[in-house]
Amino acid sequence: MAQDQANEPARIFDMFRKMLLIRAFEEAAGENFFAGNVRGSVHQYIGEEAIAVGICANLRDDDLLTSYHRGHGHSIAKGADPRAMMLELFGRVGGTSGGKGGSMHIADFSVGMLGANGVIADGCTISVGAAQAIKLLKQDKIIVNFIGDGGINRGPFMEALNWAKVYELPVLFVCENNQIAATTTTKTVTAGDGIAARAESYGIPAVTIDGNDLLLVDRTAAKLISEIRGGGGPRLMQAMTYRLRGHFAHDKALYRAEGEAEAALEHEPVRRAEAWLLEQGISESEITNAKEEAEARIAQYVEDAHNAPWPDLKAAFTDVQDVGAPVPGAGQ
Amino acid sequence: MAQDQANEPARIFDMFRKMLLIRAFEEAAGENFFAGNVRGSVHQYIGEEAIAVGICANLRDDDLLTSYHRGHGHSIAKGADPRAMMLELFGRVGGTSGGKGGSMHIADFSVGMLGANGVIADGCTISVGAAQAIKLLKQDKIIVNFIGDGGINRGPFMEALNWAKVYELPVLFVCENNQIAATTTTKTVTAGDGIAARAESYGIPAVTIDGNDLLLVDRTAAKLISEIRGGGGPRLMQAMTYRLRGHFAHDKALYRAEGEAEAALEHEPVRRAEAWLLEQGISESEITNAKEEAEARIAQYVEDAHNAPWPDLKAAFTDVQDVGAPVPGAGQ
Amino acid sequence: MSEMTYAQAARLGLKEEMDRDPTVWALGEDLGFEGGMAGQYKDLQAEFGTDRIVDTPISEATIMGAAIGGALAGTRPIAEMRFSDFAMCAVDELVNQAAKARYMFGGQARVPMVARMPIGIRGGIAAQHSQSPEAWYTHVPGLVVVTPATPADNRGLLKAAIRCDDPVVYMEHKGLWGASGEVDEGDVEPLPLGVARTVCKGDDLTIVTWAAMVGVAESAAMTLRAMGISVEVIDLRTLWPWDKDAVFHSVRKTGRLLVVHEAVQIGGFGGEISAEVSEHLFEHLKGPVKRMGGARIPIPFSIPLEEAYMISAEQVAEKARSFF
Amino acid sequence: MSEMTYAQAARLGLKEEMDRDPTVWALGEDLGFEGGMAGQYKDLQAEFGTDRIVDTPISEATIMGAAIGGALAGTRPIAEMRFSDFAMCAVDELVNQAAKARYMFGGQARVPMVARMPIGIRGGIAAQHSQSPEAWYTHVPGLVVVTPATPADNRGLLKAAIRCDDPVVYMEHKGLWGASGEVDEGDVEPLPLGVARTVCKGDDLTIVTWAAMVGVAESAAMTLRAMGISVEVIDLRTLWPWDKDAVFHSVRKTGRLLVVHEAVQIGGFGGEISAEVSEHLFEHLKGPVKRMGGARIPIPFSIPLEEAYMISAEQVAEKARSFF
Ligand SMILES: Cc1ncc(C[n+]2csc(CCOP(=O)(O)OP(=O)(O)O)c2C)c(N)n1
Ligand SMILES: Cc1ncc(C[n+]2csc(CCOP(=O)(O)OP(=O)(O)O)c2C)c(N)n1
Ligand SMILES: [Mg+2]
Ligand SMILES: [Mg+2]
Repeated sequence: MAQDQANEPARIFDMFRKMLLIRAFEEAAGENFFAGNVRGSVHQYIGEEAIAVGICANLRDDDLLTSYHRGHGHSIAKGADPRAMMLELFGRVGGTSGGKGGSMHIADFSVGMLGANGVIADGCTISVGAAQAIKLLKQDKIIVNFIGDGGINRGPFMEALNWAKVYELPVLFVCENNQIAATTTTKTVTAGDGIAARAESYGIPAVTIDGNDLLLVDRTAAKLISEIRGGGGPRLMQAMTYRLRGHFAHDKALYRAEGEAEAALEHEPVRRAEAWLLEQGISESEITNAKEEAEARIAQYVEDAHNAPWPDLKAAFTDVQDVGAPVPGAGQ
Repeated sequence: MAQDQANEPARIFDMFRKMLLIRAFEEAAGENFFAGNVRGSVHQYIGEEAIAVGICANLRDDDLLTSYHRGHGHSIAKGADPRAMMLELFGRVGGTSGGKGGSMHIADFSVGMLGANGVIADGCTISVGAAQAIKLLKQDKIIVNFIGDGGINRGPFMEALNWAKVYELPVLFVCENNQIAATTTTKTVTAGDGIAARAESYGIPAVTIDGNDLLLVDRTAAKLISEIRGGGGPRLMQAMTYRLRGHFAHDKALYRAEGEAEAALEHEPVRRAEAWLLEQGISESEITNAKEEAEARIAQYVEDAHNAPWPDLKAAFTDVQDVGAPVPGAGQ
Repeated sequence: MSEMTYAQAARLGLKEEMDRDPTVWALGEDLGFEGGMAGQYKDLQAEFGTDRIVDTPISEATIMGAAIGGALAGTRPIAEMRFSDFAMCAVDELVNQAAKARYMFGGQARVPMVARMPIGIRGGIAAQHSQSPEAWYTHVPGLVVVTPATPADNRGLLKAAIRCDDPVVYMEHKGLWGASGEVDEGDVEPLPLGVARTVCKGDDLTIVTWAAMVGVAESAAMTLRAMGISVEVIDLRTLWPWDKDAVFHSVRKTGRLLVVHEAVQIGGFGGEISAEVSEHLFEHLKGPVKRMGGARIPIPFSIPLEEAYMISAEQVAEKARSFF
Repeated sequence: MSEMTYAQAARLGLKEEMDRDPTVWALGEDLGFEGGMAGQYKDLQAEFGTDRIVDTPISEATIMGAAIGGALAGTRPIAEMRFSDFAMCAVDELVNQAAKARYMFGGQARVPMVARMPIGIRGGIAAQHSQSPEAWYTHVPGLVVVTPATPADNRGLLKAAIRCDDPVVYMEHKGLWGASGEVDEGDVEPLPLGVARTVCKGDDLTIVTWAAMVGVAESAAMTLRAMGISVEVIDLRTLWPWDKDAVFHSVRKTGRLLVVHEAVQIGGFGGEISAEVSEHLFEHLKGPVKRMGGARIPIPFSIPLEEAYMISAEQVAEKARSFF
């Protein structure tokens, strides 16, 4: 693990707790997907937690964030309430969207989390526009846009890179490169030297780092974010990582070479952060407690979700639009 | 002008004649636009002729080409019949599209000219697909896709670059960089070092040349096209040029610095090719004859267009689709 | 009152809203020097600066996406698409993001933006620059759809669209840019969205229409009046929501309805109006609701062919006479 | 005859056409290993190679654009969009290029391609993965629109779509992937496009529908039969062209028409059918044509809310009874 003066163990331990919370959330989301309690799809962030946590540790509450389909981790890291998120996955009252959005549309505007997204790369163009609003409103916020390595091949993302640089917008693009897009090894459909080279061709400074190294993500994010906040324009971070699970909860990832996922466990971010904390003198029992605490919290939220009421059918007709209020259909 | 052994004066003189034909066509198109004989819009290629001609001189008849809104020059260079094109601009029977397409939809499939296009960058994605068909059909054709410097900022073009390289397709992308998009100086909306750098970030070899130098375009095209035909995958040529007229015929280009267009005349391709030919011993009178011949041909086509019949109204209802044949509307 | 064109009136409305609310801004290609295709943005960049009248790269998806982001982050952007045809490059952003954000996020977000995308034929600009896809957006929950027909409406409705907290698809008709009319500069309030305008009153037949067809219907009505047929012409102004009260009220009176639009008839919004009226006013109808729309063909380039696509006042009058 | 699912039948039809014609190929995301969202492409890459079952980058605009180029250059591509929602990322290519190329180029070009884009609700996939925008494409000159409802049709119509020289928007319903039915493997000819299927005969009421609503209507018809109401259910199969003869014939007999679709009712294709029938069969109608479609809301995630959006056989039966 990368070492740094600023990385006091206590601070890192807090981040580690966030990672544990994300991990526990994702495990529970997957289990409840299989149990039929969570419908639709669930894209787990397991194995990538250090990126969201390391970056969001360097954000202010009023900074903004946009995500993609694998958005639970980013939401929790930015400060969204995991209880409300779990209720959302269950489609219940009290969910972040009152049950109307589900896993792929988790959002918490109160902490600047402007939404996961079911359409790849659409968060990118939204982000540059939000950054223009930030400038227009003379705020000193920044916005972080997360995208997968498969998503970088969509045109709107490439347009957004150009756009961000043209207007020198306060955007941090973070490409979470887990090297796969659904069942496709992204190298096979990505020409050239990848996203860092592409970003640089737009004049956007880009760095590629080990995204499973919490301290390194933290330190790199601190630097990039301060550059952006200082008016330096957009930056791109490519964080190399590995998706420990299938594309979504019901994908067994049989397209992977045997042993690949097992081997990757060695480099997974929770284990590595844990090792570092132990080296710093955090005790085994403190770590065990933290894990148990995260799991207990999430277990409680799952129980809460089970007990939460289903939305009233009337809820289907609110939040559509003010003008031309929703017209019921034949189902009502 | 660049010099080369292969550039025999006779061959270059033939190319020069094509340039003159394009120039005469475009002048006539503009005049007839002002006279109200040509409707819609006319984007003149005046000042950029060396690019289309230099490239198409290195293409076979069965090679393919796609263009954009400024497509007259590409069409003539690829061998489309300028008479049929003029009839098309006039909207008459005998036009390349029987009057149904007009200036922005000039096409001549018999010579592999798959169409100008009214939507920027859409020719790019079409081109990579045509190249996939070429591969599937085991042909050894190639396809050339022309695009403007403003067009490079549309996502589909960037997707197409990636795509062409991923499948190592036989595509030559040609960015005609006239430094302006409608009224906007493209530098102001284009981040980074421009299209050559971007192409390289996708692993596509790219060259930037003086597109007003006919011999250089010819020589560079010969090299790139033989590389592509040899299975080398896609290439990109950025040809620097200057749009001598307004964006379209009715644009006076008042947004330009005073004297800019006048100064550019010195570097314009017809004049330069002419100077080279004179140096090579072609006589003034041969050149004058060539000019007069081009003008006379085009004048004849204009006259033909005036005299050609208007399409029968029934033509509006053909060529729509076989299944679910067109349904007349209230206008019929 | 002063006389101005449809385009000038839009510019006036935009300027008033930009003066009034510093969070209003516009983004699109060539807004600065060109001032928009018809001068709808003329000189506004000089007045409001390049951060509020933003000249963009040719990146329609991002023009639309950025407007959405700008709206989510507390401003009121106007995404200028130049042609509704080009807006098809940004349909995903408009339909999957702008229209749904508020709902998907359970009311946490609002997307107060205007997607400005002119429709219609304007003399030889052919298949890719002449479409009228307004029906599509009426079918998309979350969107408001506005189609102004007069200079006064193009000011008043644009102001309403800008102030609206929902995403508004604002469809000027390119053929009307140069049309002039009276605009009351003193009356600075926006027009209400969803309220039709009765262009002329009548008792025998109701014609419902919008955009460039309003003038055509109006002149057909004049012809018909001379023949003793009294026609009520209703300009819907907004297609979503459409003013069902006004239309139903009129059809209850006349018992006859003709819907006229320039867009392709098949799958056009005329079908919606016809179906609603037929289902709910069946007993009041003296004959079937009829529609007049465009042929199901791409718009041809050649002027006589293009004219063959268009609907004339004579044809409207003839169709109207078929009711009697 | 053998029993297979809707997805398997589509795979069979595709394989047959790929065997028959070496210029048929498909392109999209995850077609190789995944074999498509429901196995519609399963193992075909192993059989036909990576040049004919092409795994692509996540670049919808180029998937569609490349299919167009491939078609213009002499092949028959199938552009797999996974969801009609994602196809919105490629609406420009489909509408401005595929649909218009033949026309704009005066008949020089043909675009024999299939734009495959499943529609419909499938249990909690929410607003961006559940839409049914088929009405849009009926409004676009140049396009054919196909909506298969059974396994046999999903083979026969896909084959027809692949052989069609026009661009076909092919909209499987995601909710039907797993539905099984009899498929006659011996009968390898495509089904005709534009010909409806009479699901059951009846004299009192005609129900016109398509895709997943066919089964719903069929079961409503059974309920109604038990009540003494004899319902004719027509599965349109193709929305453009739609089989007006079959529908008109049926309505002339029954005098009553109910159109049912899962898509949002406002601006849906039901309006087109209603308007045509009302205008041309007014004298034959015993009452107004009625429509049943979805609410004008984004599709909600939570299962009970999603269910509230959907139309049940009971609701169809109830609406049908309102005719009598
Ligand atoms: C525009 C669009 N195309 C396709 C999809 C379907 N899809 C969902 S996730 C995914 C793979 C994404 O890979 P990547 O961007 O690397 O993110 P990861 O899942 O690896 O985190 C695909 C193709 C989509 N949601 N949106
Ligand atoms: C998708 C799309 N957006 C916008 C336009 C309008 N438009 C036509 S030409 C043009 C400028 C193009 O500039 P460039 O690509 O540099 O080509 P040039 O005209 O200089 O040859 C614009 C914005 C269009 N035709 N298509
Ligand atoms: Mg990935
Ligand atoms: Mg240019």
